[in-house]
Amino acid sequence: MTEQPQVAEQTGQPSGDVLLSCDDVSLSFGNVRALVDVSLTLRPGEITALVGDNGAGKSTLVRCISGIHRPDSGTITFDGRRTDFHSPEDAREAGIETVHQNLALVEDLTVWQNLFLNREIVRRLGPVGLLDRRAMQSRAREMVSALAVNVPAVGSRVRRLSGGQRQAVAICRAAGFSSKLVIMDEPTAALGVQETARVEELVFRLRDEGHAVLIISHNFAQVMRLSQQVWVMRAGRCVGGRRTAETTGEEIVGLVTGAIGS
Amino acid sequence: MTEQPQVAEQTGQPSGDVLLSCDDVSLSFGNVRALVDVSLTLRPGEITALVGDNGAGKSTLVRCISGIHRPDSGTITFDGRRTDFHSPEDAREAGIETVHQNLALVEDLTVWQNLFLNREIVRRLGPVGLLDRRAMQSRAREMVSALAVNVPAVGSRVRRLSGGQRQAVAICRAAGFSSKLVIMDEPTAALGVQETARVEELVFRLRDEGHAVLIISHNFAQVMRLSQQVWVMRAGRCVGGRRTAETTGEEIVGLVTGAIGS
Amino acid sequence: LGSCGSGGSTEAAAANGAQAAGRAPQNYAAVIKGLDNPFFQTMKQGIDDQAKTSGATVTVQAANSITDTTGQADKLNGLAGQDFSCYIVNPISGTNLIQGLAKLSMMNKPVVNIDSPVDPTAAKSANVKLATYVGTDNREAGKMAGQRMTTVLPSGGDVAAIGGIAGDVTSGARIEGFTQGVGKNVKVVQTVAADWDRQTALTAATNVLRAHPNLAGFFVANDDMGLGVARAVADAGKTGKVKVISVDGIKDALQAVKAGTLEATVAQYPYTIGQMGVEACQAATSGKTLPASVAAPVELVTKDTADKALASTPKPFGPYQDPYKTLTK
Amino acid sequence: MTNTTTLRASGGPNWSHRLKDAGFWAEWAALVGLIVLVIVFQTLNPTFLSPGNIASMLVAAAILIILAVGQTFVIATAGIDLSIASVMTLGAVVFGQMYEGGHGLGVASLMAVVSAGVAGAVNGVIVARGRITDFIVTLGMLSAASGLALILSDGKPVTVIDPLLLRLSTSGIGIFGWSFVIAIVVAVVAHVVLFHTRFGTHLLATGGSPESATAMGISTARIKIAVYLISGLLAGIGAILLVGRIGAAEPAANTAFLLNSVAAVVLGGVSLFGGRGTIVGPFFGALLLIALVNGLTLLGVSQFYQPLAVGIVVVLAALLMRFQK
Amino acid sequence: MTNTTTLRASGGPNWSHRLKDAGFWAEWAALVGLIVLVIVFQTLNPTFLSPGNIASMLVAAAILIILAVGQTFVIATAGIDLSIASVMTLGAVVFGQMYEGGHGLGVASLMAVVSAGVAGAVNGVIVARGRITDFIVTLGMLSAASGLALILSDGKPVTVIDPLLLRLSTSGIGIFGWSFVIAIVVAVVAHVVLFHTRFGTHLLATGGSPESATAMGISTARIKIAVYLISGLLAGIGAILLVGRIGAAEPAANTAFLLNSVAAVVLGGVSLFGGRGTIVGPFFGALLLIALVNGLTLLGVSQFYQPLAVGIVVVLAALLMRFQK
Ligand SMILES: Nc1ncnc2c1ncn2[C@@H]1O[C@H](COP(=O)(O)OP(=O)(O)OP(=O)(O)O)[C@@H](O)[C@H]1O
Ligand SMILES: Nc1ncnc2c1ncn2[C@@H]1O[C@H](COP(=O)(O)OP(=O)(O)OP(=O)(O)O)[C@@H](O)[C@H]1O
Ligand SMILES: [Mg+2]
Ligand SMILES: [Mg+2]
Repeated sequence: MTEQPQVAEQTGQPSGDVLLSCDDVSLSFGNVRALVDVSLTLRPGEITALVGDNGAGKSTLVRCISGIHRPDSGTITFDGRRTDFHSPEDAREAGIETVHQNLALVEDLTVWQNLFLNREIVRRLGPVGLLDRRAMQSRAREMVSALAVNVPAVGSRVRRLSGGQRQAVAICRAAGFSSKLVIMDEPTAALGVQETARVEELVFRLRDEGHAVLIISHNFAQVMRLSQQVWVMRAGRCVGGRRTAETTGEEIVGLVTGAIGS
Repeated sequence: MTEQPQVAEQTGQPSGDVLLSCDDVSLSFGNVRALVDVSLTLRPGEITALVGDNGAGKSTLVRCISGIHRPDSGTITFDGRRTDFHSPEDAREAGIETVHQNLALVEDLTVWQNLFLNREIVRRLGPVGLLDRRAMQSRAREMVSALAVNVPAVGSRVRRLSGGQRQAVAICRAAGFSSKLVIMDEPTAALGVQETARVEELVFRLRDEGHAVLIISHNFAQVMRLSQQVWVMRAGRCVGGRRTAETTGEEIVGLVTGAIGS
Repeated sequence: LGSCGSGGSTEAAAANGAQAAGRAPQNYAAVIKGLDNPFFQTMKQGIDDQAKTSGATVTVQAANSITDTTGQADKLNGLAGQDFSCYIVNPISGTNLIQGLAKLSMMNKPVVNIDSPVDPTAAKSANVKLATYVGTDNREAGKMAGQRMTTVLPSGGDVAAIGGIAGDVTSGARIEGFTQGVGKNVKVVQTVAADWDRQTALTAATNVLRAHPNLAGFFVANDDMGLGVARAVADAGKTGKVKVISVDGIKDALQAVKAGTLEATVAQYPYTIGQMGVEACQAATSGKTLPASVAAPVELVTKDTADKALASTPKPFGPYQDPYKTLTK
Repeated sequence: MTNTTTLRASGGPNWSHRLKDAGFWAEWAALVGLIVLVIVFQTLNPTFLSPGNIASMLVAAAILIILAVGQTFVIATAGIDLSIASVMTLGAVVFGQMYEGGHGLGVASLMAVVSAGVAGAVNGVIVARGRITDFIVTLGMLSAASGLALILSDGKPVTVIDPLLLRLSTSGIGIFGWSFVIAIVVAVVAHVVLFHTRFGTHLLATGGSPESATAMGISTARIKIAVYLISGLLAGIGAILLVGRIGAAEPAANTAFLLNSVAAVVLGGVSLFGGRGTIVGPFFGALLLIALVNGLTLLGVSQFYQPLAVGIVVVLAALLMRFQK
Repeated sequence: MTNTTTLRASGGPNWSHRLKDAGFWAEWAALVGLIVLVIVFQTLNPTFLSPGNIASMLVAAAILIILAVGQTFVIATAGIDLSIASVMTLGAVVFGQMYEGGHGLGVASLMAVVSAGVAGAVNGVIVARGRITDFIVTLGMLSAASGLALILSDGKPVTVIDPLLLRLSTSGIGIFGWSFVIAIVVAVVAHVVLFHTRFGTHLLATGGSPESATAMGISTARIKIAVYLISGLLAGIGAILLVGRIGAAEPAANTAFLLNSVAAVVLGGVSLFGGRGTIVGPFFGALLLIALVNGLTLLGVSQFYQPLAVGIVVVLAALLMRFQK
C-alpha cells in the first residue's frame, strides 16, 4: 500500500498515445493472490517488456489481457475502449495475438493446422467453405522457415517437434496475422542462438510495422536490447516502470529482487 | 562422413576417467534422422555442456541416455559397463537422474508427490509399507524453497504452478536423490535471474560432491560460466567437442551455426 | 364370437368390484419383468384392469431389463418395506427374488407367483410360502409349437431356433420344449441367440437362411423376435415356404398369423395371467385357501383361429379355468 | 548447410514412411482386420462372399455405420455419446406415432430426425454449458430417452408397413441396398466435414487440447453442442432405417447398438481421448463387427461359443492396431 | 521480502479455501447429491428412512460398491473395465459349478475369485503388453467371459441355497448387512492402497501422465496389469455376494452392473481421463444410484416414468460437480 504512490510516480512512461492500459487489475486463485492492483500501459509502435521473478504473476496478467482469465476487479482498456473479454475469441477479434508460455498448440494437429487454427484459409464452393489445404501448407512452410533453422515438415504433428521448433511455430502463428498487439510470453526461452536472433528481428519488424509488442523475458540483456519501456512485477504487484533508455540492467534487477523500491 | 575424422580429433577431451561414453549412436523417427553416429564422453566430477540449434538432436540424445528411446545403432557405456537400458527405470537404477525438457511432471499430482515420484519415503508397518506423507512434505518444502523465490505450496497440484515454478520442481527432483550423473535439459530456460543463479549454485555443488552433470543450454554465457567441456551438435551429428577453458563463445557459436567445422 | 370365458369374467369382475367397494380398499404390489416388451405390457394391463374392476389399487413395478435380476430384487425389497396386503411377483429367474420373498413370508404377507415360477427348492429352504402360482409352462408352450411344426412339415425338414439372450431361463425352456415336441423328421440344425430383439433376430435369421438354403422353418422364442424373423423370411422371398412359429400371442403377431407371414403363435395370455394374479390376491387377502398351482390358458393360434383370437385379444378366445373367480365371489 | 538440414527434416512423406507411420496403421487396421476375416470365412464357407450374403451384410451394417459416424464426431472431441442407441429408439417411436397418426412418411421421417436431433442438442447444451462430463449427461439421456420412448408409445410397438420404406432395405443399386447407399453418403459427407472444413479442424482441436483451442479463440462449447447435435441427427436417420428394416417402431432399448457403435469407432483407430479421428476407420470397424457375426452364424458356431469367438476376434483385430503407439 | 512472498503463495489450506477448491467438490458432490435425494424422498415418503429400508438399500448397494471400487482403480489409470459385469457372471458360474460339484463354500468362493482374477489379469496383460486400447480389450473380455460362463454352465442356472451364504445379505450388525460390511472393508482397504502406498501414487501418475511416469522409472505396464487384476478380483468377490443375493449362479449376464459401476465412479467425481481418483466419491455414487431406484419405487413412480426420472436426477446430481473445473 505504502509503495503504491511511489510506484505511480516512477512509471517512466511519458504521456501520449496509449494502446492498452490496465488499471488496478486483481485476480486470486483460491488463497493465492496472483495479481494485486496491477496498473500499466502499453503504447503503439513500441516494444514493452514485462519482467519479474518466477511466479510473480506475469503470465497471469497476460492471460487476463488475452481473455483467458477475467480479473476479479480492475479494468483493462484497449484501443480506447474498456474491454470485458469473455473469451480469447473476443480478444483475438479485438486484435490481440498472444504467444502463451505453454504455447497453446494442439499436439495432435499438424504444424500447418496449428498455424492457421481459427484463421483457416477457405475456398468457397457455393454455400460451403472448404479448407484450402494446399495454400495453407505452402504459406506455413514460408512462415516457419523464416524463423527456424532445422525446419520441421509442416505436415508433421506438433507432438513430434523439438522444444524450440514448437516455440517457433507458436511465434509464427502470433506474428502471422494482422493485429494491433502481439503479446509474447517468454518467446525465446527454448530457442537457440540463431533462432533467437531471428525472433528479435521479427519483433523489430512488428514494431516498425506499427504493432505494439508486449514481451516477457527473463533475459535482461534481451530486454535492454529490444524494449522501449519496461514494467517490473514482484509477488503479484507491478512495482515499477522505466523507459529502457533511462535505466540500466542493474536497476531492473534491483526492482525485480526488491532491493530497490520496497 | 568426411567431417567425422576431423571431429574425432578435435574433441578437446583429455584422456582419463570416463563416466559415460556414447559411440556412434544413431536414431531415426520415420524419415527424420534425429541422431547420426553421435559419439561423446562425460567425465565424473565435471560439468559437461551440450549445445546446438533447435532440432539438432540434443533432447533425443538425452532420451537415449536416460532409457526413454533405444538407439537404432551404436553403444552407450556408463560407469564402465555397456548399457542397454530397456526403460527409464533401468537408467534411474544405474544412477542417472534427468530433468527432461518437458519436465516429466504429473500435472494432477501435488508438488511433493512429483518430487518423490518413484522415490517415496515409506514407513514399514509389518508387511505393508505406508507412505510417510508428512516426512515427504516437509522434505519437499525444504528442497523447493532452496531454489524458488515465490515458493509454491508443496500441497498444490503442479497444474497450477507458473512455468518457472514447474521447472524448479523438476530440478529439485533430479538433484535431490543420490546419483552418479545428473542430466539437465535446458534447466534454466524458464527461470528468473535469482532462480537461475540458485540453479547454477546447485550445479556447482553437485559437481563438487563428485557427480557428473550434463547440461543442455542455449545460453552460451552460462555454458562458458559453468562447464568444463562442451559438445556441439548440428543437424543430428556431434560436430565437435572443446575444453571450455580452451575455447571462446565465438568458436562455439561458429560450431553451432556451421561457420566452423563443416 | 363366443368368447364366453372372457365375457363372463368381465361381468363377474364388475359385479365383484361393486361388492369390493364396500370393503376397505385393497392395496397390492406387483413386480414384473422387463419394460420394453409387449408381453409384459399386456400383463400390466391385465393387472390394472382387474384392479379397477375389483376396486383395488395395485402398484406395478418392473425390472429395467430382462437381465436385471438384482434390480428386480431391489424393487421388491423397496416395496416389501411398505404396507401392501398382497404381493404379485413375476421373477426373472427362479431364485433372484428369494430374499425379498423370505422377508414377506416372515411378515405373513400373501405372495402370488405369476408367469415364471419361483424355484421350489430355493423357496423351501428360505421358508418362502407362496399363496399360489398361476402361469404357463414354457416347456409346454414350446412343445405345442413343436407339434405344430411337425404338422405343417409332414415330410420333415431342417428348422432353426432363435432364442432370447443366451442362457435365459424362459428362452431355454421354450426351445427345449420345442425340441421335444417336434417329430423325428424335423431336425433342429441351429440355435441362435438374438437377445429378445427384433432387429437382431432379423439379422440372425437372414444369416441362418443363408447358411441353410433348404431350411423349412423357424421356431422363435417370442413374438417380437418372431416378427423380425418373419420379415427376414419375407425379404428372402420365402414367405409360406419357411414356416415361422413363435410364442407369446401379442396382437401384432396375431395379425401376422392372419396375414400368413407367421405360421402360428403359441398364445400365453399375459393379460389373463395378470388378471388372475389380482384375483388370487383378492382371494388370499380375504382368507380363502388357494389352489397351489393354476395353469393359465395356452392356445395355439393358427390362420384358422387368428380372427377369433384377434377379436378377443388380449383375452383368450377359448374357454379356460379360473378357480380364483369363484373364490372371490 | 541450412538447405540440407531442411531437407533432412521436411522430406515429403513417401510410401515406406507411411508404412512406418502409426496413424496410417490405426486408420487402416480395421480394413486389414476385415480382409483377414473375409479370407478366413470365405475359405471355411464359400457362401460367405456370395452376392446375396454380401448384400445382406451391407444392409445390416447400414445403421451401425451411421451411428458409428455420429459417435466418431463425439469421440473426436473426447466425449462419448452413451445415449445414441436410445435416442435412435426415441426417434423410431416418434416416427411410429406420427405414421400411425396418419402423417405420412415425409412428416414422420422429419419428426424422427428432429426429435432425435433435439435430444442430441440437449446433451450438447448440458455438456457444454453445465460443464458436466459427457459420460454422465449422455448416461442420463440414455435413461431419459428410453423413458420418453416408453411414455410416447405406451410401451407398445407400432407396425409400419410402408412400401417406400420397405424398399430401403430390399432394393438398391446392385448389391448395395438403399440403406447402405445412405450410409455411404453419410460417411462421405462426414469425411468432408471432418477434414475439409473449418468446423472439422476446430473439432479436432477441441478434442486434442481444449485449453489451446480456447486460447486460439475457438468456442469449444459451440463445438460440443454441434457434435452432439450431429450425433442426434444421425441417430434420427438411423431410426428411420431401423423402422424400415424391422417394419415396426418399437420402444425396445437397442442396447447392442450402443456398445457396437463405440466399438466400431475404437476398432477404427479413433482414440477415446479425442483429438484424432477418421471416418474410414469406423466405417470398416462397423463392417468388421457385422461380418464377424454373419460369418460365425454361417459357420454354425453354437450360440454358447459365439460370444467367446466374438471376444477373441475383436481383440485379435485390435492387435493390428498395436502399431498405433 | 522473500518471507512474505512465501506466505502469500504457500499458506496452508484453510476451510474457505477448501470450499473453493474444485477437487473438494468433485469428491463430495455425490454425498451432497445423496443427502439432497434422501431429504426429498424422506419428505415424500416417510418409510424411506425406516431402518428396514435403509438396511435393504445398503445390502443392495454392496455389490455395486465393490464393482465401483474395482472400476475406480482402472479408471484412475485412464482405462475402463467393460468386462467387470461379465467377469462377475463368470465368477458366479464357476462358483455354481464348484458348489454343485460338492466342493463346499470355501473352495467355491476361492475359485470364483481366482477365475475372475485370472480374467482380469488377462485383460491387464493384453492392455499392457499388447498395447491395445483398454476399451477394445475389455469389450472383447466382456464377450469372451460371458461366452465362457455359458459354456461352463451349459446355459443353465445352478441354484445355490447355502445358509451361510444366505446370511451375507440377511443378517449383519444392526442395519449393516454382512455384505455391506464387506463392501465397507473393501472400500477402506482400497482407500489406503490408493492414497497411502507407493502403488497408489504410481497408479495415479500412470493415469495422469504415462510419459512422465515412465520417465520417472515407473513401469506403467505393471501398474496396468495390477489394476485389471484388482478389478477382476473384486468382481470375483462381487460374484460371491451376487450368488448369495439371488440364490443362484446364472450365466445370463447382468449388464446393468456395467454402466452403473462406471456411472458410480464418474458421479463420484473421478475423471475418465485418469490421474485423479477417490474412493469416497464412487462409494457415495453407488449409494446414490441405489437410493434413487429405491426411492422412485417407494414413491410408486410409474414404470414408464422411472427411466425418465432416473435420467433427470442423475444429471441434476452431476450438476453439483460443475464446480469441478
Ligand atoms: N490456475 C491457477 N490456479 C492457482 N494458482 C495459480 C494458477 N495460475 C497461476 N497460479 C499461481 O499464481 C502465481 C503467478 O503465476 P504466473 O504463472 O502468473 O507467474 P509468472 O510470473 O508467469 O512466472 P514464470 O516466470 O515462472 O512463468 C504463481 O504462484 C502460481 O502458482
Ligand atoms: N518422437 C519423435 N518423432 C518424430 N520426430 C521426432 C521425435 N522426437 C524428435 N523428433 C525430431 O528430431 C529432431 C531432433 O529433436 P530434439 O528434440 O532432439 O531437438 P533438440 O536439439 O532438443 O532441440 P531444442 O533445442 O529445440 O529442444 C527434430 O527435428 C524433431 O522434430
Ligand atoms: Mg509465466
Ligand atoms: Mg530439446
